[in-house]
Amino acid sequence: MTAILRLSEVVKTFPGVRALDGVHLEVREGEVHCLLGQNGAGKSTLIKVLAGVHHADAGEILWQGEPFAPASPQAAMRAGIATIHQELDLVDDLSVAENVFLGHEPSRFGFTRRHGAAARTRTILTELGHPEIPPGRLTRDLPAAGKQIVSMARALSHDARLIVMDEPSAVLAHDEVANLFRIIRELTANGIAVVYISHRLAEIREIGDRVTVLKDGRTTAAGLPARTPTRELVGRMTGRAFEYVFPPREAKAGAAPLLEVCDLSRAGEFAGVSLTVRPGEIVGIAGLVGSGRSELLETIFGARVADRGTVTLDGRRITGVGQAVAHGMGMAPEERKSQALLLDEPVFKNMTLASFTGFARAGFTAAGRERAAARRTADNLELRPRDVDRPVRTLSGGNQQKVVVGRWLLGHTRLLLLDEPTRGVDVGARAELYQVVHDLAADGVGVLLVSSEVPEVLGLADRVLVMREGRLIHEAPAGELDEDTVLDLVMAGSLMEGEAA
Amino acid sequence: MIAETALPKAPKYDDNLLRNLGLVGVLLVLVVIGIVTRPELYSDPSWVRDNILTILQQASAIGVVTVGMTFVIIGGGIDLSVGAIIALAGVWSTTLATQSYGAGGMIFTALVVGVAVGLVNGVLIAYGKLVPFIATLAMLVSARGLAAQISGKQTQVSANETINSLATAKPLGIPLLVWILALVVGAGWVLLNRTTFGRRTVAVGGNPEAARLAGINVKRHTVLLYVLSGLCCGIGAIMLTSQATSAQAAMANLYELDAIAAAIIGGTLLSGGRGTIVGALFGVLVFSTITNLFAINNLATEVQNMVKGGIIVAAVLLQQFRYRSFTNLLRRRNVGNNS
Amino acid sequence: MIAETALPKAPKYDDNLLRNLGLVGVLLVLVVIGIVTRPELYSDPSWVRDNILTILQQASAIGVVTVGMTFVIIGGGIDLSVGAIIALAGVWSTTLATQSYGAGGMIFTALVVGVAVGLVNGVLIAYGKLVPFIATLAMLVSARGLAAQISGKQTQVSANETINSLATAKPLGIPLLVWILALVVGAGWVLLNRTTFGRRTVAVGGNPEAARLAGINVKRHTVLLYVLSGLCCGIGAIMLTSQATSAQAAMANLYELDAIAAAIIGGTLLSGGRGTIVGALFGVLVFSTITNLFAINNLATEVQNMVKGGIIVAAVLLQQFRYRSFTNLLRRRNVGNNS
Amino acid sequence: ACTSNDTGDNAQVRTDTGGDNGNAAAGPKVIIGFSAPAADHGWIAAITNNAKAQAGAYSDVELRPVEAGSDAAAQRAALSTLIAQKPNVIVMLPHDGKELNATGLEAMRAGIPVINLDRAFPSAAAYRLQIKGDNYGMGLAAGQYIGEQLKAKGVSNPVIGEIPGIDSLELTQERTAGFNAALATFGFKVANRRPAEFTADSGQAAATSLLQALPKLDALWNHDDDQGIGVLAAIKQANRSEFFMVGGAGSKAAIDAIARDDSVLKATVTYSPSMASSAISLARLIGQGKGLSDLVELQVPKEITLASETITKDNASKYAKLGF
Ligand SMILES: Nc1ncnc2c1ncn2[C@@H]1O[C@H](COP(=O)(O)OP(=O)(O)OP(=O)(O)O)[C@@H](O)[C@H]1O
Ligand SMILES: Nc1ncnc2c1ncn2[C@@H]1O[C@H](COP(=O)(O)OP(=O)(O)OP(=O)(O)O)[C@@H](O)[C@H]1O
Ligand SMILES: [Mg+2]
Ligand SMILES: [Mg+2]
Repeated sequence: MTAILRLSEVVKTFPGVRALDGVHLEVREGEVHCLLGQNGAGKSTLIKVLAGVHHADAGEILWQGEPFAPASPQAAMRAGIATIHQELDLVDDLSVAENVFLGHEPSRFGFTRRHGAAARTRTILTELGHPEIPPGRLTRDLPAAGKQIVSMARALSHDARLIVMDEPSAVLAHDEVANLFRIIRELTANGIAVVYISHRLAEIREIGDRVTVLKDGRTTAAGLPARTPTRELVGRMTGRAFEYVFPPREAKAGAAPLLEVCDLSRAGEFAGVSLTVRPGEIVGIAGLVGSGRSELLETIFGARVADRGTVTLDGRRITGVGQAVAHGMGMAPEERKSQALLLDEPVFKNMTLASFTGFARAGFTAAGRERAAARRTADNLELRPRDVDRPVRTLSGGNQQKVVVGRWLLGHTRLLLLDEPTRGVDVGARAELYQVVHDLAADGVGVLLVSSEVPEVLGLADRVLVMREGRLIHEAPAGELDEDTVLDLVMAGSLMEGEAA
Repeated sequence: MIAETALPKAPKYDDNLLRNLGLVGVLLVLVVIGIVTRPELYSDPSWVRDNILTILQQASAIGVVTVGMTFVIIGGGIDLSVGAIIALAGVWSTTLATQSYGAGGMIFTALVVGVAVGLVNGVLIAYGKLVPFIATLAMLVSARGLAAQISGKQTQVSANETINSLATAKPLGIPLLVWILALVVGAGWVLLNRTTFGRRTVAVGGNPEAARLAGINVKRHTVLLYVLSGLCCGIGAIMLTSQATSAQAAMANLYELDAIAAAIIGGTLLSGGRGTIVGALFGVLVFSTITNLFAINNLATEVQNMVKGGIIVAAVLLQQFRYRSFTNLLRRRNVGNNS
Repeated sequence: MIAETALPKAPKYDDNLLRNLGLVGVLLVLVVIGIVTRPELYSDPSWVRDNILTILQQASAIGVVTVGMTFVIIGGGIDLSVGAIIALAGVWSTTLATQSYGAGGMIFTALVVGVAVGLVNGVLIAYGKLVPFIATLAMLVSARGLAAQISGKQTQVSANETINSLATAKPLGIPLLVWILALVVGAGWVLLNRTTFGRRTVAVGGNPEAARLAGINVKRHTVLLYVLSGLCCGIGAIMLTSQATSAQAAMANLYELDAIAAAIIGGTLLSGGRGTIVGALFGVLVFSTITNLFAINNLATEVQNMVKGGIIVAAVLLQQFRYRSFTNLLRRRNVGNNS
Repeated sequence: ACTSNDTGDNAQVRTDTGGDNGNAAAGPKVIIGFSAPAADHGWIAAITNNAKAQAGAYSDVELRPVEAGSDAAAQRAALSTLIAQKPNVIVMLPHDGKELNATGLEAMRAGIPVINLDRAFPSAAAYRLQIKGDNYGMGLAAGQYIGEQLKAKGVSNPVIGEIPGIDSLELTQERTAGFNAALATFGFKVANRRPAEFTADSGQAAATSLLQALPKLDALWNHDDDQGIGVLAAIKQANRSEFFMVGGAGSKAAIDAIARDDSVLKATVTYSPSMASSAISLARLIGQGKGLSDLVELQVPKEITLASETITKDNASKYAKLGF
């Protein structure tokens, strides 16, 4: 097999940051080449250089043997490199088909050929195993997973020799990932090369042929076989040795419930949900993408108005966010960029967004004390960089997530709602986050966790609730469940116990 | 497969459709107020017919400008200079020198001036990286200044009968200016909804980064949007000149506010990425109908203004209300189906 | 652990500072143009001193309004009604009935009217869910109408000597109006940068959803922002009334455009979430200095306007240029440090 | 009013300064500061042009025009600069007399006589001479003419329309008040009133609305001949001719149209910008301490109000040269 892409000594600097500092990468025809690295290691920057979004400051790129420096995304696409970017790069107000063909619309004299585009989109979506997504539907109506599939369809709509996928599985549920792998195998069988980025080592072992590891913008290992033991891969990335590290802990039982949710319903989203969380308890909710978990969390938090049912925290009814926060509830929402962060503001102001009033005296803010407190939290969370005055925008995704979680460590939070807390978070940071959640629980904070990663729910939670189509269908201590059982419940809904709520 | 619930049933209703229905409702209410307050006028069918045509004719120039404005706003910008462009194009096309070239020369001049000013706007914004608000505000001031300079601050009378007759011609019984409005609105609708240009406009306004990643030349597209707006202003200048049989530096005063307001009332997001041409047309018609309603009731200016603000607010609230309750209705029905 | 070199250094320079430096540069250029074109005036130190005070005094009312506008824009809104609020507050506080209560009554009335109108704006926007552009445009129209109604379209002369003397008083040799401007700017700066209110404003404008999910009452805060803008307009109304020793429905015409332009030139993002009070002040001063430059050179209005547009564009470009080149400089230095 | 700036045959300027007039002989040099609002309108443009032309006709006058910008605040600023330059006399047409009253006082206190052109200051101490048109009288004249015509035609319950200029201006209010007062003497009143903005396109829009609201019309008064271009266009576009129209101000185009008698425009009531020429002549006299030679008084009077005349087909030829 020949190398179709070869990078050597590629350097890319941003103001104050050397994002790429000598990267080597060699991708062969028809292989799945995985990129591994911690948050902020430079993976996304690297593929943006390949996609013509950024221009390398130094280094050499050979594409099919020729020197290559795409001047624009269009140039990269014409050369045969298609990219699925990490941040969803779709236009909400265009239809699925229009998004797929944006920039290379089938057209005649400038008039779009809508039927042609729709037909081809349908074909691609069917190839992708998603014939149910209507090409004419506005993209804003799709759930995150659907959008990810549209992004993928767009990449396939180009006649690409190399497809780069930046964390495509982050918003996908288990079965979706399997489907994604089927597609990747079909692509590679046709000689198309795939560069695959993910923080989940299991995926890499399953789909990858070779692995390149980045650390601090440098290649620390190039072209390792995908079977390389976890210990070594993680070691090359971070210096740690394990992927999921769940600190051991004992569930506290018996305490009176901190959170009580009673028969909560919202039309079209979920119905008849009742649950409790005790102080110091971690409750996990497993379910498919689109099963209504995010809406449930937001409703508990008071950010959405329930049609029916009640939420009580320590016996007090919660009906709005302000009240929820005042009484010690906190939430790390699912979409950190649109729901949680002020991207242009410094880290410390983002961390104190829910607590700056508490630091203030007589309405005057105390930036010094806020900064000091934020610094301590940044240390606890091992935020990288540790600089709390840097705008959040310049942080990598995983570190942004830490900022969101850190926000609720600063106040007097007694119940923390976490929606997909480790999405896009690297192995090392993930372990740190798990530790933080455990420490919180040990301090008596109740945690309600939503995650699409079943091992995470099982490993972290004391008690697991399974949600399907807007209803809780099963509840059990984490110890009594295993991954397959949960997956069966989540998908079929009835397998064993069948005690649908 | 994405879970069934994750793909909500195709919305049978359409945001834009509902919004436009809301505006039709507002128009109806205005007409009913007219009927109630001036029954003797509305009892004469030929007056009613004339009145509709008058409302449309009065909406024609600003309507054309609003189409261009809608494109600019959907594309993430704003054009405060439309009124000034009309004035400059109108004045330039009615100088004695230009008039000596006849109607063709005048029309050509107006269009070229419109396009040229739009081009300058677009280049300043796309390549000079000026905020659209500031760039077009600067253009507003400059273009009106230039128009005053060219006209020597005089009202320039159009002596060209062809130009002047544009405002009086009524092919098939409908004023030519209304035909022009219909044509521009139709062309605008096709351009927005059926061409790559239109689809890219939505992308550039809705998510410029995504548009760039998809290989769209965002800067060039931005320039084209302002050129399009300038072109519409050029057309509007001819229309207004023919109506007033003259042009002057102060003409089309505050058209920018009217056009932006009409576009927004019609459902265009000021932040870009979403908007409809038909909605913008309805927005213009609402304003034009309000003016008509005031005229037939002989309201004093100050009362007119007080009431107008209230009507605008009521119109938007009404539209939102209809929209929300409709959506709730449909949502409930959908949920029923699901569970 | 991550190697120290990989820890990206925070940018030590400050966007806002550079932007303001750029504006100071623009001001200097304008002054230099003044010196070059009218050396005989600038050779007289007492004239120069007077001239600076004149510029500041002319900037005072619009400066106060711009502070309120800056808050509204940072908070994600826009207030097109500022000029109309000034007119309404000015007219209301100079009715014969109000004047009979003396200076205190007049000031009180102006402030209350400003706050009340701001409250209506805020409630319509926050709770009525109207787009700020439309809500405040409607208010513009209505408030001017009401002002015309109250004043009977007459210019109302202020017979109150205390009010009229506000514009002539010069404590410590500096006009009282300039002191007021300084006070409002200072208070605005503290409010934005040192209080929870300011922090909320940035959050609400930068990402309303994030602010809401962090427990901030976004609606109530939005209302407060428009009330603040209304209050500034009330103060501005007093200042303008004392300068003109009268008020009328058409006063403070197009102040909304000037205030928005000054805020944006000063570095406030029209989309919200970012802005500076000092920058807004510089923006106002740039406009006021341009006017002064035209006056001392006695430029014809049309030439003035043509040139003004060009100066605005040049100012913003100059500012951006300085900013970029400065950034590059610092970037290079930083990179050098890192490697 | 498609006129140019060239004042070759401008009848609004008195150029025969060398006649038997006792004041014609050149006297000490007079520096006259002049300020009028930015002209975006034919009438104001004519004011400025007339002032310049009249000053040019005197060898002993130097005119220092300062631009007044687009609002009262700008004019205040410009005038402070002018006052600092100490001209002998200031002639100003204020944006608004009340808003510039303080500036008038400031100049008078500085020892500079102020001539207020057209828009009165409320305090008498703020000016040395007030020369203005008669807005109320203009409305009166228009109402009088319309009343007489309708009465002559025997129309008992006439439908009368009115198209004023910018409605928030006091001068508009005065014109309307005069118009209503005159009509009242005939027992008539205005059926519909649609204000425009002194521009042709706004005149067209206002007239179109008005015509739509009044399917049958007997008479129409349009306050301003410049916006009248648009008003006449709208009438033509609506294909209406059952009524007659009276204009205002007395532009050349309007006077010509009246003379031709081929449109609904049958008369116009004057509000002549020639007052600017007179203001300059009087400023010169005040600067030189002279009086009006035909009067007994040794000084120029304090108030002069021009009469508003009615131009009809019969006397149009006489006024033809006075159109601006
Ligand atoms: N536009 C930018 N401006 C400044 N710094 C940037 C920019 N884009 C990325 N960086 C910085 O470059 C470094 C590499 O970021 P990159 O997004 O490539 O990381 P990543 O490996 O994709 O991380 P993640 O796994 O979290 O997605 C980070 O320190 C990031 O803060
Ligand atoms: N903006 C929206 N408009 C209409 N329906 C929506 C919208 N957002 C979500 N939904 C619907 O609400 C339900 C729950 O979706 P959601 O994606 O929040 O579930 P989830 O379990 O949190 O999944 P995820 O793993 O993606 O967070 C789905 O039926 C989804 O289609
Ligand atoms: Mg990344
Ligand atoms: Mg979710």
